[in-house]
Formats: sequence, structure tokens, C-alpha cells
Amino acid sequence: MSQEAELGLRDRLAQLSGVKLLRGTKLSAELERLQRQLERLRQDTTDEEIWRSVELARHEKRPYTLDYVERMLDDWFELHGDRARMDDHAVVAGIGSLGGRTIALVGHQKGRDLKERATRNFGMAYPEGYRKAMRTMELAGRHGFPLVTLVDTPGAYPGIAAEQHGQGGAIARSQAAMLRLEVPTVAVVIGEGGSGGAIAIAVADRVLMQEHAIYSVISPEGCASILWRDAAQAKKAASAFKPDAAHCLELGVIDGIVPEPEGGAQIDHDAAAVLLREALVAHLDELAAVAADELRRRRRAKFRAMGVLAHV
Amino acid sequence: MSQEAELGLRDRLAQLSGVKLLRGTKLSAELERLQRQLERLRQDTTDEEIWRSVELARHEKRPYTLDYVERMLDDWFELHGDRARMDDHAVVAGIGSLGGRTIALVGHQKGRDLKERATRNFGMAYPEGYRKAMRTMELAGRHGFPLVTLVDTPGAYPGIAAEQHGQGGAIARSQAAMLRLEVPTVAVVIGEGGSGGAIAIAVADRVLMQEHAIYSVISPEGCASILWRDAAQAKKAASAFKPDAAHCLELGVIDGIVPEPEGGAQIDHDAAAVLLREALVAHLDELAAVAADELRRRRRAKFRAMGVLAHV
Amino acid sequence: MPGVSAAGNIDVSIEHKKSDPSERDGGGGHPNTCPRCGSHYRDDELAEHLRVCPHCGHHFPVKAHERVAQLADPGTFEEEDGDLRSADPLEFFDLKPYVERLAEAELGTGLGDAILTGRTAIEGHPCRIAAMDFSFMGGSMGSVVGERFARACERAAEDAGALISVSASGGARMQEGILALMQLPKTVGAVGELQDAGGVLLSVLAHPTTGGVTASFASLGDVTLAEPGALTSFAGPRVVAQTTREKLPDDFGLAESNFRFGHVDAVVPRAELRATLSRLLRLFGASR
Amino acid sequence: MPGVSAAGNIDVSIEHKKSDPSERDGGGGHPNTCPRCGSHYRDDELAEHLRVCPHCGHHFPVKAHERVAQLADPGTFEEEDGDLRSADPLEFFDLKPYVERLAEAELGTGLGDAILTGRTAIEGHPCRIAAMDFSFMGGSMGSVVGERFARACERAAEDAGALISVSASGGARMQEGILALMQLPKTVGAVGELQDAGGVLLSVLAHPTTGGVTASFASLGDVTLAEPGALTSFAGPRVVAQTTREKLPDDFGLAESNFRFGHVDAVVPRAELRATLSRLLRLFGASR
Ligand SMILES: [Zn+2]
Ligand SMILES: [Zn+2]
Repeated sequence: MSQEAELGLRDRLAQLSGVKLLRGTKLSAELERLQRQLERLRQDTTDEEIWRSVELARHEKRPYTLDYVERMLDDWFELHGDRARMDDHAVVAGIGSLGGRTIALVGHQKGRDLKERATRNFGMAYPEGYRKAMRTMELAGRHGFPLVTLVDTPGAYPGIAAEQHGQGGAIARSQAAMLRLEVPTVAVVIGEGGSGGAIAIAVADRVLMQEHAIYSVISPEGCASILWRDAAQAKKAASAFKPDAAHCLELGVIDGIVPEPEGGAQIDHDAAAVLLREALVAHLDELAAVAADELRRRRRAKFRAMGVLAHV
Repeated sequence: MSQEAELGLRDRLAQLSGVKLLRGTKLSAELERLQRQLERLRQDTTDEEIWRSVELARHEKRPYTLDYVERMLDDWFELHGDRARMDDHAVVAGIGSLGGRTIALVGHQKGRDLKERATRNFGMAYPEGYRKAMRTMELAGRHGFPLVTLVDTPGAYPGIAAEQHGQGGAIARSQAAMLRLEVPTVAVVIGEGGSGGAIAIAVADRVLMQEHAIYSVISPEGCASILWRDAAQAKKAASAFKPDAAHCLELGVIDGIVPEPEGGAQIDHDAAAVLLREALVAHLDELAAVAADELRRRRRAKFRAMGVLAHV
Repeated sequence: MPGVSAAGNIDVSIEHKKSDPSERDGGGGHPNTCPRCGSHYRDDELAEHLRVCPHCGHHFPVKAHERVAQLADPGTFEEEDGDLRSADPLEFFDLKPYVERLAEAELGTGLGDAILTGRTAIEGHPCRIAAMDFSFMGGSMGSVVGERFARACERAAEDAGALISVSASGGARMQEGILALMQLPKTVGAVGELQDAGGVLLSVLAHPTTGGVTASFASLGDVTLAEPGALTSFAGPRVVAQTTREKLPDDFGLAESNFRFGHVDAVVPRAELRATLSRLLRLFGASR
Repeated sequence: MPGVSAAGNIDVSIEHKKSDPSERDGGGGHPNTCPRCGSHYRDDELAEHLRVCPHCGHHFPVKAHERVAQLADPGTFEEEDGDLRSADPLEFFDLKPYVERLAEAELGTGLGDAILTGRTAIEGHPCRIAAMDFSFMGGSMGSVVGERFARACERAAEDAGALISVSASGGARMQEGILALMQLPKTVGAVGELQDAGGVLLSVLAHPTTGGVTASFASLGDVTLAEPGALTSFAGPRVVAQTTREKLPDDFGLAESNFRFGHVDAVVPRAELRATLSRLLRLFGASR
């Protein structure tokens, strides 16, 4: 972890410690979480740990978007369809109530059993899925609902019809829509944050990753296939491009890590949902204090600054 | 013609006569046109004249959108596709130059020969056609290009896929998009203004009809089929619902009538284009003087007021 | 219906001769006989079951006042703009004069036109409601439907509130000619004013919602619900069949098909409609 | 390429091993031999014909500097941000270190990265241009491509001007890991700033434009042009074929197919590109 990132966390810790404990246990939980994050980040993530995250992020028992919706939201109304061509089941969208606040939520959705996996297309969306997402963003913007997105996809679906219906353009426009929003937005990678299919709904004020989620420009297998012409070298590839949360935080690509129950979210869905909910509420509370146009300005500036450059 | 409408025209005549003839011939042409309009409207349109318009509006030699584009615009770049599914050839869209001003233009397009008629689907659009139109409106709004629409359709296409892809919703949203625009908009019915398929692109600051165009909620044949279960009674139906320009003007649904060459536009495409161009330039000049938000406010108010009501 | 050429395409106008729910299955049965399973009910039996066949679940049509009674908290509904009536700008005359048709429809339904609008509350959430009535000239949209709907939007917009529309319409009202078509942009604009003001339109599609209403406000809900089996299409099935000369899918234009094709958020059985609307009102209200 | 499972779906990242234009037809031919008709040309012959086969019309790839020379008024091009270079935040190492690949690419192409940006004029219309070069690491988009593109947008936005992008890219640059993915929202945001400022993006799709570039700025043009035969798809054809196990249409992802499916405004032969862009610059400029 870079010294700078560590300093940032330490700063925040110090700040929190000095604050009057108005919110009691809540704040001490926040403190504890940061402390723990700090501890973990102090050591470099090992290749084994990276691969462990790849496995856990794809674990077949890992909670999916609707598992969290069910546990985190007090009410939920799912919105269906892109108003043009279909209802893509790889993306769910809706409005719900989180801590007394109505939010809009968009997430990739994988299937648990064989049949649902097919219906959900393994969480790989068609352009129509992103158009459903955009419709929901528009609604959120109009009603001032904060937008929460849950990212969990191997990638956008690489199919014939998906291309013919404009996969690239849909992903580009979905990002543009998120950058235009004047409501607070929080994206959380809850499993696989697979490339363009993920970023389409992850251009948020706060981008978080669960502890064992991965976020990457290419899958380890895809990378290995290109570099070594051997998908079996996936582990080596993962070590090379480091899709784990700690590295993403270090690179400034995400704004925080959401802890999972010991051993991974798949072990205890309820506990994972409590931790996720806590993080969402905390971030939404913070963002609620920022003016709408300022939110947008900062969001744009954040993504504008992404990348590492040298000069001749 | 109602006394009020006649008074309106007379007022405008008086006003024009008193104005200094800065623009020379142009203004006198305007005067002449209004005078002629006034003459014609002074007598009630007969049933024969109404049916004559129905025939001329559908005349197979009548100029279509691209015939006008070719003759009126100094430059033209056609935009294709809805960025989602297809390029609907029943609708053409593009940007071009009209009297030194860049405009966006959207129009229904019928085909001249058998093959083109099939390609253009007889000017009956799918929802994708209206989505192409909306994309063009968005572009016009963003760049401050005035929008000209040319309406010439028997109606939106009543097909299986058209329904499945959301024909009703597309027409509704296209109207909403026109009501949102903050650029000057002029719609001209140049042939058949067929119902929902027409209004989708006709919600403009100024709505004009060519002298022999028709504009109606239902086709004469459709109306006759419902009322008398006999499409052959179309002429009778047309007399009942009066789709001709004079009646539309009288009802306050349109803002003016664009003269055609003697005998109808089909006789002289070039002359028809000159007259249409003159009308468009005159209206765009007038609208250019109005502030953007005021344009929108007035446009909304105009359509808000449409209808004739009684009270208990 | 005799042949309608492509050029004679009906588009938004009423096709109610064909889509009248009581005639949808070859037609002509008693209005309280279930067209799907043949069960017959007394009127009070049907009313008690919200006009849903207890045997097979078929949703019978609901008139505007009964619809409001099904949804509204008792005693909260106050009709607004009930004094508006259609004029007859075209002096339209087919088999009989338009004014006569209007008078007959009013006598038959007790409504001044095909939509009933007013202020109400649903499970304690104040809102406006606009319920259409198919039995008033096929639920066709003329100047009064457009005006009442637009005013309901404006009243709802005043306090950034909610409007619930329940549509049931064969399309635009032919007898008002081009003015009927103008109700499309008029209602579209009104929805825009409501939504720009932070208000919400919850659109419920009842059987049938075709033509102009589909091509205007009914398609612009923040949320769109449909009743099971409700036909919602722009062009009616017969026009489509005649134009395309193709066999239509069995569920052509039905709520379930529209859900599958992405046009409807949920197909809601009538027994759950009130609770669903209440839930949505709560969710949309919580932002204010 | 060995099997890539659905879960190993490549998505935006470079697939340039497969979509390299010189290899597209089974590959390996001399770069100046036409892969379609087999004609062979001297380099100056090809250059004279804008690298379009005079015999069959096949469009050969064009490097960034040559592209600018084809489009710009002579003497008007001034490169901007040429000093930017990629860092190696991941210390990425596959068969060789990323830094070595970068150095080799720079030596081979004379470019600091896969895009060349600057100020120029086309038939007298001042504009910015951003031309990608497939020969620099498969035209992959990393931090420098993103940054140069974003700066070009910002400079164009300053005077509400125009940016012409000519894309040719296998996708995001794997070697920069997640930071490469972040160039998507970065460039998308930059286009937004340009367009919000009243500026215009004219997007030209050259062969091949796949992956991340397709899923960001290249799809956001006010007008989108494509060169004949240019492959533009999000997922590359081989990945699609492997995932779906279906036979792809012959013109899968090609400009002509994308035009038919509504994603491209015009397929413009290279000989007409300059005139077309000039016409568009005039039309878009006339509003200011
Ligand atoms: Zn029954
Ligand atoms: Zn050749």
C-alpha cells in the first residue's frame, strides 16, 4: 500500500477518534472497520490472497444482488424492462427503502441454480440491461433518489445479438448517464467487477469493493489466454494485474473496502448484508450533505484524474 | 372560417402593410400570401375540396421529404440509425443548411417506386424511426439547431414487431422530447398527417400545413370502416371529420397554411419547394427572436390549450 | 370489420367495436358471464371479488367509480372538474349526431365523459386519481378526457404529489377529429409538467388500453403496472392482423407480453393493486 | 487462441492478436499485399491512394501521422501533449516487462503512445484531431491514450469547437490493469464536457475498433462515421464465436452491418472522408 493511501486512512482514523461520539456504537464500528482495514493493508497482499479473492468473488454460494436487496432494504419494488425491446434478467433495477431513505438500486444478477443461471445469463447483460439501468438512473435523478449499484458480472455478454443491438454504445452511454446524475451515487463491487460490463454501472461518487471482490479490465483467464495462450495460467495473470480490493484501493480506483464476514460473504449472507448496509448508509449520509451540482463536479473530476502518467 | 381567425389574419395583414418594406419583395410576397390565404378561407371549404385534398395529399407524384431536402437545403448530412437496433427508412433525419442557418430536419419518407415504397414502408415508421427522430432532436437541442419536421405518413406502422418494440411509448416519448426542446421548431404537414404517427414529430412552435395536405386523427377509410363498416364511405367520413388545412387552421390546431403551386405540389416540385422554403425561413426568423425558455413555455401552453370544451 | 388498407391504417383512433372486453372472445355474452371459463355471477358477487372471476382469475372490466372505490380510502374521493363537457366543434354526424352520443353515454354511465378525476388517498397517502371508463364511448379520448387529465396533473404538480392513472380506452375520439389527436401532446405535456415539478405518475393499464392513450400519458408513468390479460397496444390486434397478414402471437399486446418485451414494470392482479400502489406512493413520497 | 470460458470472457481488453488487420484473413501476408484481392503495392503507391487498394477498394490500416496528413490542411497540425508517457503502476510483466513493450512500441512507431492528438484545420475549419495508431501495442487504451484524448476534448471545449477522433484499437491496455478500465469513464466524461460546452465530437471508426474504445468515446460522437469494412464491436468476433458457439454472420461487426443496425451514420470511403468531415465541420460551425 502506498504511504499516501495509508496516511489518508490514518488521517481519517484520527479525525474520527477526535469526534464527539454522537452516533455511539455506529461510530466506533466505523473506527474499528478502518483500523482493521489499516491493519490488513499494511501488509502487501500475496499472490495466494489475490487468487483466493478471485475464487471467493466467483463462489457459487456468494450472495448476489437480490440476496442483499432482500436483507438490506425495508421495501423494494423492482422495475422491469428497457421500454424498447426486452427485460434483461442479468440486470435488476428498482426502488427501495434503505434506512428510511428511498433509493434506486441497479445491480447485476447471477443465478443460483442451473435454470436461474441461464435466465440471468450468468450475470452477463445485453445492451437492453444497460438501457434498463439508464432508465432507472433517469428516474433516480428526477426524484432525487440516491443511486446504489451492485456490480457482479464476468463482463457484458459477448453475443451476436448483443453486438447488433449496440453493446459498446450502451455501455458508453450508461457511464455518461452516471456522470450526469445530480444525486448521490455509491457503487459496490460485490463479486466480479468484470471490465466494461462492470464499469457501465460503476461510475459513482463512491466506489467500494467488498473485501473479496475483484475488479479488473480483463478476466484472469482472458488475460492468460492472450499473454501466454493458455487460460490455465489464470493465477499467474491475476498476480500480474492484481484485481483484488487492496490493490484497487492503492491505485485510487476505489474509495473504500467493505468488510466481509470472516472467511467470505458466502459463509454468512445475513452478516455480509449487515456490513454492506452499514457501509452504504454511512456513505449515503456523507454524500447527502453535498450539493447536487458539487456532487457531479467532484464525480467527474475523480474519474478525470484516473490513471498514472509519466513525462518525457 | 371563424370570425376570430379571420380577424387574426386581417390584423397581421394590417400590421405588415404598415411596416417599412426593409426586406422588399420578401415582405410583399408575405403580404400577397396572406391576402390569398384570406380570400380562400373566406369561403367555406366544400366536401369536394376536402376530398380533393385527400387525393392530392396522397398523390403518387407529390414531393416527399427528401425531394424538399434536395431543393431547399444548401447542404445536407443524413443521420442514420437509432443507436440500438436499426435504421428505419420510413423516417429520415439529418442536419442541413437553410438560408445560412444550420437546422436539424426530421421527416417521414415515402417511396416513389415499388421497391422504394417497400424500403420506406410507405412512410409508416417503426418505434425505431421515432427513436432516430428523438436522437436527432437531442442533437438539435444541444447544438441550438432549429428543428424542422416534415410530416407525411398514413400512420405509424401497425405491425407485430412494431408493437413489441413499443410503438405507443415511442410516439409518446417523441412528443415529450419535442415539448422539452429549447430551440425553435417548425412542423409542416406536407402530405398525409396520419394520427399518432404524425403527431409524434409535429409538436412544434409553429405547425403548418401545405394547402392540400391533410391532418387527421384517423384515415377516412378507417373512420368509414368503424362508423359505417364500409371503407368505401371514405369520402363521407372525410367530410365529417374535415382533415383539410383550412379546417385545421380554423380549429386552432395549425398556425398557418403553406401555399402550393396552382393545382398542387405534385405539378411542380421546384415551385413547391420554393414556397415551403420561404415559409420555413419566415417562421424560423420570427422564432429566432424568442428566448429559448420562452419558446418552450409558449409551445407547452399552445398544446395545453388544444380542445374545445363546454360546461354543465 | 371490412378491409382497411395500409393507407387506411387506423392508428390511434378508437377500435372499440372490436376490443370491447365483453366481446373479446367472439363476443356477445352477458357482461357477468366469464368469457374465459363460462362461470356466471350475480353483479354483487362479481363486485365483491373486485370483478375478478373467482373461478379462473379473469379480470372483468371495472367502471370508473367502482375503480376509485376499489382503490381509494373510503370517503376520501372528491371528484374534480366534473362540470366539464365536450363541445361538438365539427358538428359531427355519423349514424347519429355526436351530441346525442354524448348524452346517451352520460345517461348510461352517469359520467360527464370517459374519465373520472379527483383528489383521494390510498392507505393514507394523499394523491390524485384519473380513472377511465370504457363504457363511456369506448373510453375514447376527446377534449374532456385530455383536459381533466391535464388538470389532474397540474393539481398533483402543485404539491409535487402523485397521480394514479387507470387507463381503459379504445383510443382517440374520432368524433372530435383532429382536436382528439391534439389530446396526445396535451396530456404528454401535462405529464411533463408533473414530472418536472418532482411529481410522480403511476400508470395502471387496464383492459383495453389502445390507440392514442397508449401513445401518450399511459406510456409515460414513472412506474407502469398492468392488469393480468389487459390488452395494451398502439394499433389494435385486428388492424395489425389485416395489415401484416401474419398470424398474431396468442398473447399479442397482452400485459404478459408487454412485460416480457420490457414495457411494463409489473403485472399486478387486481387484488394486489391497492397495496402495490400504496407501497409505491410510500416509496416515492419518502423522497420529499 | 485457447478456449476462453464464458466466465473468462474478455470484454473490453485487447484482442489484437486476432484483429490485427494484417492478419485478418488468415494472416501473415506482407502488409502491402491486399488481403482481399492479392494485389501487391509499393509503399508509395499505397500512400498515394490513401492506402486503399486501387484494384478492389480494400482499406489498409493507416498510421496516426499518415491519417493526420490525409485529413489536415498541410502545415496546420501541431501535436499537443506529446510529452506524456505511460508509467507502469503494476510493474506488469508477461513475456517481457511493460516498460520494455512501451519502449519497443515507441521505437517502432515514433509515437509516445497509441494516440496522436493536436490542433489542426480541415479545409480551413479549425479543429482538434485525435488519431489512434493500431501499430502501437494494438492501439490499446491506457492512461496516456485516455489522458491525451481527455485533454483534446478539453482544449476543443474551450472554444466550443470540434474534435475529430479516428479510432483504431483492440481495446483497453491489459498491462495497466484496472487503470486501463478507468480510461473508459475518463474519456466518456471528457466527451460530456465537450458536448456540454457546445462542442462537437465527430467519431470516425477505422479498422479495428473493439473493446474499451467502442464502449467509451468512440460510440459517443455527435456523428459517427465508419470506414468501409472496419470491424467495430465490443467483444471481438472470436470471443463471440467461442462464447455463443454459433456461426457469426459474414459481416459480423463490420461497418456495413453496424450501419444497418443503426449504430453508424454513414460508411465513408477514405477518399471522401476529408470532404465529409469538412462538410460536417461547416454545418456544426454555422450554429456558432
Ligand atoms: Zn372465469
Ligand atoms: Zn485489393
